[in-house]
Amino acid sequence: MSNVEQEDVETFRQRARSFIRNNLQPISSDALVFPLRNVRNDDEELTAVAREREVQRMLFDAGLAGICFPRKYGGQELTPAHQRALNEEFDGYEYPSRLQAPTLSPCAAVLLDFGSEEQKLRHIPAILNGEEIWMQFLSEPSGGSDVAGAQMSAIRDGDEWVLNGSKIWTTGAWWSDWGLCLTRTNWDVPKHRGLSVFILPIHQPGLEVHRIEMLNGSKEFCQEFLTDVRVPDSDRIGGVDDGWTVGTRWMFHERMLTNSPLVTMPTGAGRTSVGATFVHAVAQEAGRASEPHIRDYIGETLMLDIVERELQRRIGDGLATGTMADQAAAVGRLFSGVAATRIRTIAFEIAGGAGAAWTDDDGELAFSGSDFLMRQVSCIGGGTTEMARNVISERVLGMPRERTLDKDIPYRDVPRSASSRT
Amino acid sequence: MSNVEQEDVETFRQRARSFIRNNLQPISSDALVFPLRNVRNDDEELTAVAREREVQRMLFDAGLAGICFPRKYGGQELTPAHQRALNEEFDGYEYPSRLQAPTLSPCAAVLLDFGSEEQKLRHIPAILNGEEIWMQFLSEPSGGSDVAGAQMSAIRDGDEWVLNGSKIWTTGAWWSDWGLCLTRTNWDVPKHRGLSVFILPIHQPGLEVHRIEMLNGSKEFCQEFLTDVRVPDSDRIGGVDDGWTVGTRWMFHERMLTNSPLVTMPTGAGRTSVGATFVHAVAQEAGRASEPHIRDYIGETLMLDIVERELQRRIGDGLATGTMADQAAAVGRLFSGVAATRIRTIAFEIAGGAGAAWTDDDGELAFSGSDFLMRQVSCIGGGTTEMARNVISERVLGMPRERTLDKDIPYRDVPRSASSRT
Amino acid sequence: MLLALTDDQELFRETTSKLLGEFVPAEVLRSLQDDAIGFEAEYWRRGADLGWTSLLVGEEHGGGSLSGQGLVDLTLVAHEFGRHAAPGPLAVTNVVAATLSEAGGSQSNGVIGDLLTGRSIATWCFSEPRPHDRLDNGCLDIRVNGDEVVLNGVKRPVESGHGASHLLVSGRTGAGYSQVLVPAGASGMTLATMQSVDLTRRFSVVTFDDVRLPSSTVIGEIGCAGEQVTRQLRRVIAILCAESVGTMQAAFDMTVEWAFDRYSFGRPLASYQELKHRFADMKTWLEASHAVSDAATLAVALGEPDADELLSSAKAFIGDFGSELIQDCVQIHGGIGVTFDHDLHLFLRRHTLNRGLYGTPEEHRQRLADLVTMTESAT
Amino acid sequence: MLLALTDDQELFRETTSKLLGEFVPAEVLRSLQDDAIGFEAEYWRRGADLGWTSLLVGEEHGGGSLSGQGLVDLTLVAHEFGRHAAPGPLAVTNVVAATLSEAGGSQSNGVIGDLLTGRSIATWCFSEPRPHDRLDNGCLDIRVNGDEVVLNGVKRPVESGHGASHLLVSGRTGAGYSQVLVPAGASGMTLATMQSVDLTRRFSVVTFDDVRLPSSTVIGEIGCAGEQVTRQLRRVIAILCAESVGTMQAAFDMTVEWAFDRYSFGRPLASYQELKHRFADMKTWLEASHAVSDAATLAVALGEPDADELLSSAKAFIGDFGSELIQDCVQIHGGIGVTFDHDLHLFLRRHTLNRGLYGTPEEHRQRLADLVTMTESAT
Repeated sequence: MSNVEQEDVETFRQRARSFIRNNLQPISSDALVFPLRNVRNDDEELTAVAREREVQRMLFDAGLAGICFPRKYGGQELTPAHQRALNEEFDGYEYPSRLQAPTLSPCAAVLLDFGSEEQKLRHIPAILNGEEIWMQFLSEPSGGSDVAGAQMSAIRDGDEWVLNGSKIWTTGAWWSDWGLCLTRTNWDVPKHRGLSVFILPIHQPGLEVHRIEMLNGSKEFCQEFLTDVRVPDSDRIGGVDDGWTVGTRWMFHERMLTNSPLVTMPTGAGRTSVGATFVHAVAQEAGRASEPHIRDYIGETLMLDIVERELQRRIGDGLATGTMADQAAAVGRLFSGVAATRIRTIAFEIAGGAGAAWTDDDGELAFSGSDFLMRQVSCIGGGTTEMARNVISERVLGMPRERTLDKDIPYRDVPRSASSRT
Repeated sequence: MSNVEQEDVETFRQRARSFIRNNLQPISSDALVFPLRNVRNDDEELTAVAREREVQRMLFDAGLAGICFPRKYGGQELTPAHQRALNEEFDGYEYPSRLQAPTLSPCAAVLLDFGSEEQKLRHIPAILNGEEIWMQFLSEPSGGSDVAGAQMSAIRDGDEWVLNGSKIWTTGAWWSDWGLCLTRTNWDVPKHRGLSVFILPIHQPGLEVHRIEMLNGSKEFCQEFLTDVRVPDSDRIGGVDDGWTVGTRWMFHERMLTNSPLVTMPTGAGRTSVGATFVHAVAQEAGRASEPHIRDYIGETLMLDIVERELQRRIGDGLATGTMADQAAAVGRLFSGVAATRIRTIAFEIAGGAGAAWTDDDGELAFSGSDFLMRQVSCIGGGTTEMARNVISERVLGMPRERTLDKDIPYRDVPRSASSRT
Repeated sequence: MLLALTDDQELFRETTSKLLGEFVPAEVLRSLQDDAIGFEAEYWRRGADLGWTSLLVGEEHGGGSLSGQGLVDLTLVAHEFGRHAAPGPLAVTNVVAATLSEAGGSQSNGVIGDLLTGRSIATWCFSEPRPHDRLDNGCLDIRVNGDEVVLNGVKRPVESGHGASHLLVSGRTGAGYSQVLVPAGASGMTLATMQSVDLTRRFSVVTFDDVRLPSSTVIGEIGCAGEQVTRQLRRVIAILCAESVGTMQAAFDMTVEWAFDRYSFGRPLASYQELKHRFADMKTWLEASHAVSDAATLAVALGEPDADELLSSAKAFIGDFGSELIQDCVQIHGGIGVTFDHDLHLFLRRHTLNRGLYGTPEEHRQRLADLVTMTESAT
Repeated sequence: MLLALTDDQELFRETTSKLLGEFVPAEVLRSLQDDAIGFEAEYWRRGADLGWTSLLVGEEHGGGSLSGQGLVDLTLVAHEFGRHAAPGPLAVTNVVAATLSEAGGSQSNGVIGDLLTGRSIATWCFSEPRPHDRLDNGCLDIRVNGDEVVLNGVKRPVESGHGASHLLVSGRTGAGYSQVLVPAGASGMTLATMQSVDLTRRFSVVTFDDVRLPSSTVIGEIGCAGEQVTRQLRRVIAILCAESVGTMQAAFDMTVEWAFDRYSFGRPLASYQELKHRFADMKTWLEASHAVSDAATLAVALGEPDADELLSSAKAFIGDFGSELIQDCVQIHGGIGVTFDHDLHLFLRRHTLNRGLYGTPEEHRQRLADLVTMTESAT
C-alpha cells in the first residue's frame, strides 16, 4: 500500500456521486438484462464505443478510474469498499460497460498479475484512460469448455513468435485494440504444459476479424483468423510453456465477473431490480399484471434479483476476506446464469402467443420470443454453467476430479473428436 | 403356443367384466397415488392380504389369473392384449395388488425364464392361485444402486448351501412366503461372476424379519437377517456363479413394472386419472379449486397422468413388437418416478400452511405434509431414477458406460466405502 | 411418430422426407428469411402432388387417405415438416380443405381443387388480438344483412395471410359461431405483416372493416358452426403437435451425434455422466411426446370422447418439455448453438412458434383443469 | 449464517451448539415424538441461561445483545437450532418478549422475567384458519367493553399453545390491530392439539369464545398495534429463515460426507459427475440462502426500508430451494434416507414446517409482486 493518506469511503462516495450526476446520463437498465438483443446497428455501436471511451477518460481525469489499481499505473489504489461505493453511485447512470469486462478483468487483471513492469506501464494507464480496449483471445472453435486445449500455434522465430490459428467468442473484437492470447508453444508435452500467453494488437496484417451472426441477428461476437501473425517475445506474458499458470488466474478473474474489485458495474442495489422491472413491464404490456399467476412470476423475479445481489455480495466479501477460496466465484456465476435463463423464460411465458408472432407496437412483448430463443446464452457465455458446476464440486467441495484422458500424453496425441480419431 | 382355440379379446373382456362386477368391490384409487401412507395397522394389513389371496384364488378359479403364463403351470396362455383388456376392466375395482409385483414379476417371471421344470410346476401354480406370495431378496444395506455388489454369502456344504447376510427393502416380507435371493458364491472373481440365485421360504429358523419404520411411521418394508440358513441345491435358480445372467433379466422385469404382461394392474384408462382426481380433491379441501394458479396445477397433473399412460402404452407396444430394446422400460420408470414426485409436490403447494400443521378434519390436506416428506420414495423404490438414467443413456442411447473400478478385480478386493478402505 | 407404419405410410413419409431434403435444406431455409411468402410455389406444388393437401379431403372431392385415417397420415407429413423445419402452411391449408370438403356445396369445389394441386393455399383466421387472445375468446362479428354477410373485427396471427387465395374466417353471429370463406383482396380486408420467431412461416394481422360478401360464402350454417370450429381446432393442434415432435426429434438426433463426435478433455461429451443423464431425461420427454401426440391424433381422427384431454395434454406437454429439450440441446452445443449458421435454431424456432399458436401450455392446462372439474362434479 | 462472527458471537454459537448436542441429540428428538410439550423444562432453562431468550429484550428488563443487534445474535442461535433440529419455541418466545419489553408497562415485568430465566415460555397467536389463513388476513375480534377487552375468534397454528404461560393474541379492533396478552387458562379459551410435520414442535388450534380480560392486558395501544404486529412478523420470519438455513446446512453436510464415504461400483459417490453437479447446485442454493437470510436479518434489525423485500425474498427462496436441496439429499441417500432411524428427516421436517409457517413461498412471492407494483407505479 502507498503511504498517501487514503480518501475515506464516504468522501469518495460524495465525490463520485457529484461527478456522476453532473457529467453522465441517466439510463434505462434493460440493457443489463438482455445484452445480446439485436437492437443497434454498426454505426450506433461505434458511437456508443466512442462515448464509452470518452466517459472512461472523464472518469480517469476525475480520479474515478482504476479504483483498485496501483497509482503508478494510473489507478487510485483504493479499496474494494470504494469500488463498491462507486458501483452503487453508478446505479441508473451510463457507465463504460464495454471497457469493464474483459478489458479491466480478466485482461488488465492478468497483466497486473503476470506482466513485466514495462508491459504494465505501457498498457494499464492506456486501459484506464480509455485508449485501449482489450479482448480475450481464449476460446477456440474446436475447444468448447476445454480452454487449456488451445490449438492456436505459436512457433518461435528468433526474437519473435509466429501465430497461426483461430479464436472465437470475442465480444466486439472489431472495435477493440488489443488481445490477450493463449497459444500452444509445445505439442510434445501434456496439454497444460505446452501453453504460452501473448498480447497483440488486433488490427494488423494477418489478423482477420470475422463477425459472427447470432440467431437473432446480433453481431457482437467475433471470430479471428490468425495467419503468420508475428509477435515479439517482449509481448509474452509469463514463461514459455508456462501459460497455464497464467491461464489459471485468468480463469479465476473471468469467474469473478461482477465480484471483481477491478470492475465498475452498477449494483442495481436500489429499491427495484432490473429483472423485476422488466418482467413487470412485460406483464403490463400483456394486460396481465394483476393476475395472481403472473404476479407469482413477478415476485419470483424480484426474489431472484435480490438473492443474486446478496449472494454476489457474500461471495465478494468471502473472497476479499479470504474466508472463501478463489473458486467460490463459480457459485455466483452459476446462480446468475440460471437466474437469467429463468427470467427470460418467465417473460416469454407471460407474453403468451405474442412470443410466437408479434407486431412492432407490442412493446416489450415484441422481444420476448427472440429473447427466449437466445435464452441459453447466459448459461454459455463466459464459461458454461457446466464448467462452473465442475469447479464448485471439485475445487470448492473437494470432490474427485473428472477423469481426463488427455493429461499425461503429448497434446498432439490427444483425440479431439470422433472424426479426427478415425 | 398351445393348439387350443384361443379366446378372442372381446369375449375375454366380457367374461372378465362380468366376473369383476359380480364378485369384486369397487374401490377408490387413492391407494395408487400414495402407496406408502401410514394408514393401516397390522391387523388391517393382514386382513387385506388374506382378502387378496382370496381374490387371487377366485380369479384363478375363474380362469382370470396368469393370463400370459403357460397353461401347464396354471396360466391362461393368452396374449398381452388380453392382459390389457383385463387391466382395463379392473379399473375402479379391488384387485390383488400385493400379489402382482414382486410376486408375478419379477419373481415368477424369473422362475419362468430360468427355473427348472420341477421348480416351475411346484411354485407357479401356487403363485397363481394365491397360495404363495414372493419377495425379492435383492437389495442389501450396503448396496445402494449396485445390486450386483451383493454380499449375502452362500457357501456350499454338500447338497446344501449355507446363507449368511442381510437383505433390505422387501415390501411386506412379514406376510410373504418365499424369497428370490441373490447371493455371492465366489469372492475371488470379479463382482458379476461370483453370484448365484436361490429360492427359499421366508418363515424358517435363522431368517429373522425386521420391520423397517419409515419416517412417516409406515412399516411396509422389511429387512431380513439370515444366519446359517440352509438351502438345498435343488432350490438354486440358474448356474453356480452365473447369477448375473439371472440378475440381468430380473432387473429387466423389475423395470417393466406396469408394462409387464404378467402383471394385473388397473390402467386408470377411464375418463379421469388418479393424480388429477387427488389433486383436485386437495384443492377443493383448501377452498382454492377455482384459483387460476391452482387450476394450472390441476391441469398439469392431468397432463402428467395422461402422458404417462400413453408413454407406458407406447413402451409396452415397443417391447411387445420388438421395436424397442428391453432396456427402454427404464424410460417409463424414469417418467413415473419424476411425475409422482411432482404430483406430491403440487398437492403440498396447494395445501399451503396445512402442509406444515393440520388437524384431522382437514381431510385430504392432512396428508399433504407427510406425503411431501416421503416424496422421493417414487424416485428411489424399485431402482432409483439415477439408475434408470444410466440405463437409458448407456443401453438405449448407447453412450459410453460409466467407469467402474470393480470390474476386473476379485470382489473381495473392491473398496466398499471410504471407511472400509482406510 | 407412430412406432409402426404400414408400408404405404412408410413410403409416403420417406418420399416426403426426400422432397424436403431436396427443396428446403437448411441453407435454403436461411435464404428464405426475408422472403415475403417463405417458400417457392414449385416446392408446394410438388408436395401437393405427393398428397400433402389431400389427406383430409373426401374422395368425392379428389382427396383420400392412405390408412383410412387421413389425419394420422397427415401427421406423418407434419413430423417430417418438423424434422426439416419445412416452410408452408401445412396445418391451416389442410384444415380449411377438410372443412370445405365436409361442408359440401358445389361452389367450394374449385377452391378445393386448387388446394389439392397446390396451385393455391388457404388459411384459417381464428385467433384474435389481446384481450381476446385466449382460446375460445374471439369476438369477430359476422352479421347477416339480406343475402350478404358483413364481417367486422381483427384476426391475428393469421398464417400465410399474404399468400392465401382464400381465408376461412371464424366469427360470432350473436351467441353462435359462423364461418365465411373470404377471397383474397376482398374489399374492406387489410393485411399487416407480423414478425415471428420462425424463419419461413409468415403471419399477418387481418382487419375486417365492413367486409361484405354474398351469403354463399358462408361455410356450413350461419350461427351453427361451433362444431366445425372445434373440429378445425382439434385438427390443427394435432398437426402442430406432430410437427413439434419432429423438431424435438431433429434437435435431439443432432445433439446425440454431436455428443459422440465432440471430445472434451480427450473424451467424447457422450461419456460425461451429467450429460448422459440429461440425454436420458430428453429421451424420456421425447418418447412421451411421441406417445401423447400419436394418441391425441388417433383420438381426434376417431372422434373419441377423450380427444380434448389428450390434445390439451399433448399441446401442454410438448410445448413445455419440448422447449426444455431443445434449449438443452442448445446448451450442450455451447456458443455455436446460438449462431445463425448453425441448424439448431431452425428447430427451436419452429417449436417455439407452434408452442405459442392455438393455446400456450398454460392455456391448455387451464382447459385440462376444466375437464377435471367437469368430471369430478359429474361423479 | 454470517461469514464473519465476532469472538463473542462465535463463543455464543459454540456454547449453544454444545448444549444442543448434549441435550437434544437425534435419539432424544426421536424419543420426544409423542411428548406433549416436545422438550424438557431443564433443557429450556439451560438455554435461557445462555441467553436464548434475552437477546431482543431491553437491558432495563434484564436482556441485552452481544453485538448491539440482538436479532442478528439471535439468528446464530436459530441457525444452531436448525443444524440440530432442536425443540422449543425459540422464535415466538423471543418475539413476544421483545414486544413486551418495547411496549413497557410494569405489569409485563414479571412475565418478561420468567421468559428470560426460561421458567416459562410465551407464544404468539397470529395465523388463522381457512379462509383467513393467508398472511394479513386475520379477523379475530378484539372489542373494548368498559375496562375489559373481549376476544372472539380462532387462531391456528399456535406454536406451543399447550406449554405457554402467556399467549400474545393479535386481532382486529375495527380497522385497526390490537394485541392482548392472554394468560394460560383464561376462561373461554380452548386449545385443541394439531399434528405437524415436525417431531418436537407442537401446535394448537386456540379458540377464543368471549374471552374477557382487563384492559391492562392490552399491549400497546388498542387499535394501533399494526406496527407492533409488523415488527413481530418481520422478526419471526428472520428467525425462521435462519433456522431453515441451519437445517439445509446440516442436511448438506451429512450428504457430502455420505458421498465421500459411500462407494458404488468401486468408486465413491462423490466421484460421479451427475451427483457432483447436483452438489454444485445445492452449494449454490445454500450460499444464496445464507446470503439473503443474513441480509434480511440485518435489514430488519436496522429497520431498513428494504427489509420487507429482503425478508420475503428470503422466505420464498429458502422455502422453495431449501425443499429441493433437502429432498435431493434424501434422494442421494436412497431408501435409508426416508427411514425413521436416519437423521435426515429431522431436518427435512423442520424445514418443511418453517416453510409453511408465516407465509408459504407462494404468499411471499405475491408480497414481492406487490412491492414491485408499488415501486413501478411510484416511478
